[in-house]
Amino acid sequence: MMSEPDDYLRAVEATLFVAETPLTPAEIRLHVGEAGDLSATLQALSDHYAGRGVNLVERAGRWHFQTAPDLAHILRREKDEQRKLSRAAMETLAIIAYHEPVSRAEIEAIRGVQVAKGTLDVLMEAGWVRPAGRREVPGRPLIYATTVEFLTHFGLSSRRDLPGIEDLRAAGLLDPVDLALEGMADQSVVENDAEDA
Amino acid sequence: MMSEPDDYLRAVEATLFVAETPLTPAEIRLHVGEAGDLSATLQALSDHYAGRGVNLVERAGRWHFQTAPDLAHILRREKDEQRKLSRAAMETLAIIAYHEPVSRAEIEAIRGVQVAKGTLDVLMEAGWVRPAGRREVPGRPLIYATTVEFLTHFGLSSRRDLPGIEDLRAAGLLDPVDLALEGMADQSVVENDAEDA
Amino acid sequence: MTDELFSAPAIPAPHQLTVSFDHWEGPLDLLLSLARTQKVDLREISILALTQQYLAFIDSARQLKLELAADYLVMAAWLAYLKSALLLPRQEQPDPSPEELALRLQLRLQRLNAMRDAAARLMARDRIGRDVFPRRAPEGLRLVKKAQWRASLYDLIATYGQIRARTQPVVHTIAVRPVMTLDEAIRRVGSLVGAAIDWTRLESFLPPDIDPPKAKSALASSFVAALELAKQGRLEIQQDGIFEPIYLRVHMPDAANGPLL
Repeated sequence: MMSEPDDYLRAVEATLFVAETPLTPAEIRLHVGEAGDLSATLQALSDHYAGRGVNLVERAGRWHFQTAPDLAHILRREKDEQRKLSRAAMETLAIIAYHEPVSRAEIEAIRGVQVAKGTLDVLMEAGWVRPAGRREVPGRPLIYATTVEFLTHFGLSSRRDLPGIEDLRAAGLLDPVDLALEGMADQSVVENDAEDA
Repeated sequence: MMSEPDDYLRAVEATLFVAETPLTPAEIRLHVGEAGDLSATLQALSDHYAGRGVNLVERAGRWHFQTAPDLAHILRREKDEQRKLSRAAMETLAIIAYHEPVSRAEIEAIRGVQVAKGTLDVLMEAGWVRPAGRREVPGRPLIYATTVEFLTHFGLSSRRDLPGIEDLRAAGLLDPVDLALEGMADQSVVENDAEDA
Repeated sequence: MTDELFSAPAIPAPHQLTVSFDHWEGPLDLLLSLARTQKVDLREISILALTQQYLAFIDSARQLKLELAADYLVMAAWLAYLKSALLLPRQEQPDPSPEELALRLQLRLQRLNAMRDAAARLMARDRIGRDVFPRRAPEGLRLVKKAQWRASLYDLIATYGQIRARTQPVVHTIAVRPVMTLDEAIRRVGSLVGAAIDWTRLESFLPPDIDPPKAKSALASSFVAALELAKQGRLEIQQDGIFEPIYLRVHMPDAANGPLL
């Protein structure tokens, strides 16, 4: 398409390459002088770069090089970083999973603690929680629910697979923390048996 | 010279175009993946840009785009003017580059004067010289070597590209005086001056 | 002193020496500059001629009362010695030979000269920011750290359990003690004692398959039931001493004066 680039074209090319901002033809001329046909040269350069990884484009009368739009994804490299959910995020997620759809105020009522703004963001960034509309009560608060990715990540086929309150109780997961910590397992077993009797 | 650039080449081109620093092939691959022949692609790109206003060059194993040297006059700006190196700094830099790694005492032996305190600092601040360990001789003096930035700045692919280094080595001019004298012991070059006298 | 000297217009300075000694970086540098005036390859240079040039130069500087740094004077003294040694007849030459000293000086000058040229060639290369330019405002490659959140199903449900345990109103459930009521014991002992004609131990009146936690309650209730039945005159109780087994039998009025009482 182009044979031997002439010095005028090379100068325009280099000027646009180093420029910090898009340049008007007048600004380009400040560098390359008046010796050539600037508008034909810009067109020739633009043709030359069409279809390459870098394109020469004109926006509102200013020219600049930019990467081809389809390559944007390679210029941003993503690096996975394993991170553990904070306790607050874990609690919030658990409440959403068990009570969905649920508003932030409801989550706070159940947790007994305020939910920081970042906590829900983290869960949404993780792809486990999504806004699920608004509750039709005064203030129309946003309500949250879990996602399909949530089920996939935790190996659940549906929310019904989550162990219920009775299952949790049977597994000792509803025991007050201090009881579990003091290793009073024997006693609780005796009491359970007695109830059954 | 090139027909239709393929997507791999376009990706390499775009990556090098937006990069803030010269990139090693490994760094380029982090963005463009493993799908193509990178070294052939870099060569093809380098050929494509040869003779244009912008060139693709390799310095110390890293690739970057830069403007063609003959266009410097239209691109140079007032504020680009670099602080001129003192003669002492230039000579010290040359000695380090051609002899590296080299101790301060060895630099002084060649220059015949002490290395002023600021001289090495200036070179290190410029990012061209770095301490490169200690020589295992009495006193364990610090030794200095050049950096990747040095090669990049002066447009050298490697130290082998240092101007005239092969000739200097062949002529023994990179050997210390004592070593050179030993080498001459057999030859009776010693006569010259006596005859002049 | 030097300043006064240079500011005094009356004193004519030889054109060579209008340059300050600051111009040279030491005697070796000055020697190299002088050597270059010989306009020959440094390998061909005459050290004797160079020595004479240097000494003459220093001499004229002294006539001008220029303040010379000590190392210039040391070099002058050394060169004066070298010159005289080079001019001595061969057999009287000291060791190391003046030829070797001259050669050393020549080699040093060659090396300094080589590095001076190398520096000049290096500085003349196409340097970034002076001759060639990278983009001034590259967009930059971005590294986006994408968090991979880790959490297990166990964490999820255990956390939920903890929330519930922590925040549910605490309900105190008083465990129902396993007891045998007095009425039940009276019914049981009353019905069983009729079948026992002879003295029978109290424990024998307890249900045979009773749970251990309930056994104590059954024993106590049965004992109280026995007292109640004795009071009603329906059975008799006998014990040989404190903590000895308690025996029961149905009340037999005709055996009231039984051998054991």
